[in-house]
Amino acid sequence: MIKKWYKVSSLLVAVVMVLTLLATACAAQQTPAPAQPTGPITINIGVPMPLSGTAAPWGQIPTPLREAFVQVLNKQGFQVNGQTYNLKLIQVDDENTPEGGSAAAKELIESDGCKFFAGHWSWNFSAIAAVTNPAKVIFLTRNGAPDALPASWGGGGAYDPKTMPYVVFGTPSQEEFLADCFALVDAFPNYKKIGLVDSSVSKGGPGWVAVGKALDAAGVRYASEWFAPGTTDFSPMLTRLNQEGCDIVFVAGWVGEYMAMLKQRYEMGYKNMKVACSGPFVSMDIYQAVVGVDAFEGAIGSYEAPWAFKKTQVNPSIIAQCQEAEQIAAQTTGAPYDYTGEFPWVPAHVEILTQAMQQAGTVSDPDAIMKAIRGGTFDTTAGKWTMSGAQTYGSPIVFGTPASLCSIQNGKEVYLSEHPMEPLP
Amino acid sequence: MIIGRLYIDQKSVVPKVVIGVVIALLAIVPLFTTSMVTLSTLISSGIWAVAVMGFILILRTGQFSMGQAAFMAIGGYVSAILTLNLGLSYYWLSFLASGVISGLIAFAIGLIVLRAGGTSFSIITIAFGEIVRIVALNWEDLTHGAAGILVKPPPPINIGNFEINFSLSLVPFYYFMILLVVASALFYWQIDRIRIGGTFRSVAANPVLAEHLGVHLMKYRVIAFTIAGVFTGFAGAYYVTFISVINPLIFDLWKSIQIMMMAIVGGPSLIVGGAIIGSTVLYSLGNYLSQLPVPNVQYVVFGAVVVLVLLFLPKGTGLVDLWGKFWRKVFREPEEYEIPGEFADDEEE
Amino acid sequence: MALLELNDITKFFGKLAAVEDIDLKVEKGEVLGIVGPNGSGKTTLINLISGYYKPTRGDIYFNGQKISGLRPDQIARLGIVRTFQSNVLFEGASVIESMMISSRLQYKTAEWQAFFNTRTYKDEQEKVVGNLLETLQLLDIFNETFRPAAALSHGYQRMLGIAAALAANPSVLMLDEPTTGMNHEEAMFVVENIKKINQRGITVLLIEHNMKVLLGVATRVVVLSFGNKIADGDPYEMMSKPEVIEAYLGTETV
Amino acid sequence: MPPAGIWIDGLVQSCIYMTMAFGMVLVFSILGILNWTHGQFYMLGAFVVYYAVTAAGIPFPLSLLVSGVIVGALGMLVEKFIIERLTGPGYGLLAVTAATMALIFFFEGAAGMAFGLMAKGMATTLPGVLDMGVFSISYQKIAVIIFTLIVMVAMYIVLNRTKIGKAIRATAQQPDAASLYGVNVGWVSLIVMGIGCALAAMAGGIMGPVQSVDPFMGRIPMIMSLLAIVIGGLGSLTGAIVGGIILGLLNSVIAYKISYLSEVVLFVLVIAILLIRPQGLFGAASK
Repeated sequence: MIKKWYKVSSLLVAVVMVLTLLATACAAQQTPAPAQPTGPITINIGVPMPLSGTAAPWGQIPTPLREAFVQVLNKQGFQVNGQTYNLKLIQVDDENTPEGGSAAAKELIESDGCKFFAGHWSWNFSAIAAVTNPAKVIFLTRNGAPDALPASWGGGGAYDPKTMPYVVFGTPSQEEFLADCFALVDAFPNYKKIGLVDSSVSKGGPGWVAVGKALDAAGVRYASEWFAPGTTDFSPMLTRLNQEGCDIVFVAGWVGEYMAMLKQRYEMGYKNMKVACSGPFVSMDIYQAVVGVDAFEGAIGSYEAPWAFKKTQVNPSIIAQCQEAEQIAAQTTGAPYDYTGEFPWVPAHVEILTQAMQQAGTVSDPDAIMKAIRGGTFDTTAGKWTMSGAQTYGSPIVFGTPASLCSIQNGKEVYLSEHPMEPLP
Repeated sequence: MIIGRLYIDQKSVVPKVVIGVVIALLAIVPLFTTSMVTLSTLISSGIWAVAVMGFILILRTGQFSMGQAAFMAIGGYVSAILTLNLGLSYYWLSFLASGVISGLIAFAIGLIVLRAGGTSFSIITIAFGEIVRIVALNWEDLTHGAAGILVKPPPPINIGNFEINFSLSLVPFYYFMILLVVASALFYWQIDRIRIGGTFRSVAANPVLAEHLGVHLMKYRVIAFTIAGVFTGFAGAYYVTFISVINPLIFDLWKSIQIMMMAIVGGPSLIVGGAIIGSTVLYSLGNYLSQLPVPNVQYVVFGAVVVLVLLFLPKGTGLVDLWGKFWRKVFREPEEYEIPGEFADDEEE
Repeated sequence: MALLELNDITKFFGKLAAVEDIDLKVEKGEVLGIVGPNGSGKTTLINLISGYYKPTRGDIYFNGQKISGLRPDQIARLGIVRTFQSNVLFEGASVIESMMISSRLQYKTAEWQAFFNTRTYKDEQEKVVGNLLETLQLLDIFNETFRPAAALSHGYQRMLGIAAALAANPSVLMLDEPTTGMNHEEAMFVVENIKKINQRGITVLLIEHNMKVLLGVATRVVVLSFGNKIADGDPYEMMSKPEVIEAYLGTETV
Repeated sequence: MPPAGIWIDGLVQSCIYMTMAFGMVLVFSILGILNWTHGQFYMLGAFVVYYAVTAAGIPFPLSLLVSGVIVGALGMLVEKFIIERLTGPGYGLLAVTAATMALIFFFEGAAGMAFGLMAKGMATTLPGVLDMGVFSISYQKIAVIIFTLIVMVAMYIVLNRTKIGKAIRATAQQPDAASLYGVNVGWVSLIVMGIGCALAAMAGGIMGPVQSVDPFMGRIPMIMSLLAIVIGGLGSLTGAIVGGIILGLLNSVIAYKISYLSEVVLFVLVIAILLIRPQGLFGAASK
């Protein structure tokens, strides 16, 4: 009898414990208390970024500049309907995986109450968009990630303008790639052949067929190579490109891959082979330490400091903001901050968002804000953009950056050439 | 011998009442909260649990497969490709096909690779997983390469006036996860309980003796591998539907290792309980830690938890055994308390 | 026709012949003792019959069917089951669990019937468990049914090994030195059990080092020395054959 | 016929895989387990060398030794407190396999937290390229080749001429007999683990200037040396050396011939070898 009672009571205790646990879990999910009504109201912007794992540098290195830029903006705040607003970036690790992106997006929307996502850089566009779009969260993504492009362009087809009205689609990487190629040709008119090297991620898709056609039409001499993601040894590839007579190699790869190529072509004695990269240099120090000062000399990369643009016009007040942010970032990191690739990224997204809110006259109605974004023109850190992708991908909202190249001379980035973004035919 | 203790009286560890209460509680979770974070943590844990069960079943035959994530990838790709080509209305057919094809591939692979047992088998399964990943990456026509395939949620199901719509909230996903876990748990539990389960364990516990008692080792290893392949395929198909995309980077070697870790932490001695406890604990922990502002802390804790569980829980039996000990201490009279493993412990200590 | 027939069986390990040109016929229902000093190839012979080793040369026939070259499990399913010299058990299993695992050859129902727990399966299972308990009773280890096998005494573990082999429904049972490490009384207990088994119509192939054990139970004895068969016949006659005595004494004096 | 540059590239890879595989096989032959964390000791070794050179200013060759000692000691700790306990009675092979795999996550995560996830470089150590006309080779790669030669000779001497080396070989062949002859198997395991991890660490250190130093740098050498062991035969020291050479050269040549699918070829090759000859090229046949 006692035993039975003991059993039942213990079971009850267990049940109560589990229920309490669940209740606390639910309570923890409640949204935080609303901000103070007086003074500026803070708007949270979710930034899912790779902060751990192999892709972490892309999320981590630009962080000081991002924060600094928002700090500069918040000095005055921005006005919508007479109310002053401030911005707050909430950066969450998405581990550069779809699961991580999905979990990060849910966390940002629910726990942090984010109504806007910006600055996303990862290979998980579709997983994040699948969370943000039904929740009517406006999601500005930078480059078209491979999975986002329409299937007809060799992508995963995740971005569908009809079913995803709350996604603002960044430039597809193919177009940036093409613009970079043209900028290279502008800079070196006497080149022999360009060796295009891309990760096998985007190998052979229709998008690349279009790139090939555009290059052919422009009369560019080129050879193509693909490598598997995670490759560290590029000697075989460089040997083949050298045998094909390429004197410029253009890599659409990550930091590690680009550094490995720079170093390995130097070690293999192909000193006349120029190596260019589709992205900006993440950090001069790292490149010099890994690649070596000699091998790094002459390296070519994107150069996206707004004040250096020669063909693209940037609003001087925004340039001032950028320069101030760069100084703040240098102070917080204790070293000169040289990653210019951040300027057309989160700062540009933030500019688009705030201006769209002002044009729409609301900060809470996603439909009105999207209406303002669609087809609107915005003054950003990389020039004036009209958000119209009428000619591309069936998307009404595509934005992109100009291709601006620099080369390393005596350890400094020097402006090389520039080519405006043009939609693919 | 491959794992610590193979035989634990299941009834004495997790009584039916507790299973009932747990299922009932899980069934009413959406009444308390429809929080996306909570639900998706539970959904993911449940799906991984199904994969972990497959790993433990293969372990029952004395082999550890380090390519289980590859079967999730195969299941995911089969369902994604079929849905893409046949249309969304064939979702459930594609879902069924994912398990069947994954099982068939497991059967074919098993016939070839299970001839090499032990460490060789583990290494071959690693190689197999990598091959699946690289093939998925390069076979653009079928898999769309690294871009991956977008997986749409299943079409709404109408029962009378009641519509189950997967694209509106996570609750239908949640209930279908419960269905999937319960179905595979019942299957694995029954398999483990009946004659064939004993045969599996005998193959691991003493292959030579088992063979001389008429057990065709290869046959039972292949059967276990195939069953695991089928359910892991289902889990993969459902997982990619849940996260809405499949690409070759989702299911890599590290996911296979993660499956193994979940089995270890949960306890490989109980096929269902161990898998569920292990995946829930590790997945929730990892998910929670990755939201902290300290990058990489999740990997440190993940590794440390596994090592600590192995070191400090008796003979690597995992959390489920700890729970079993607690349960027996509280609810059972000493004279009823007689499970085989205890004696073995006494002998050794 | 003999039940089990070995024709010119030879097994080489490298260049060393473990058994060489052995001819052997086992008749139905007999208890055949195979005796010989250590290293004379007794266990190799069992390993060859049970399929653990493949013979280098020669064939083995069972009921007229060639079994050399088959896998151990196929041979076991034909009805030739062996025990092992050391206490080989299923680690962690209790006595009844070991027996249940070993009894799988007794079932005729398919696995799916077990999975759905059908009536035929239940009936059959009841019958099989009855058989198992009866076997345990026969070998006097019934009282240990629910104990972990590892917790049994040495003698009981050997008995369990025999019981497990019996559970596999053999028509020929091969026992590999079942009395090692036992005193005289225990050994006699084993001998009694072997007699009981034989009375059920099971042919027994008994490998022994100890001649005295064989005297009580074997109907015929084969003596091996250095891989060769040196004598074959009635156990009591064997004792007086000079070559047998030499084989034994020769090894013992070395 | 691939050009000289490809062979040099393959040779450098061979050297590293060989050193790594040698340590792994040494551990396997004594402890009977595969140390899945081997690649992470490689990574830790590279970090130790990096900080020894940049922060402490120790000369590069000396810092290689320092990293060998420090990481070797770490390996010994792992052996003493984790592997030894998990190979005791009652534990299966799974326990220790899982533990060493969990340590992969642990060490990578810890290195990420402690040293940051950014790649670090030591390109200033031994800069320059030796231009031979037909081909050119960097001094860093020459250093890798010389280092491997020294290590291999040193290991040969240690295993054949010293008392501890003889004890190791005796234990590898006959663990039970070795303990009868007064060899302390526990000590031998500890020392072997130390040597194996020190080799991995020094390999990581010597590769630091060639590649970049980051928490995930150990993954590819780990998988590759594992495949090298499998090709050569588990437990065979010769097999590890030959397997490493084959794999490094093959990897380079196949990558030159067919580019991005080279990994598939390697994995298929390994599977084929395991199925046709499960004991590997130099492994002792069982049964």
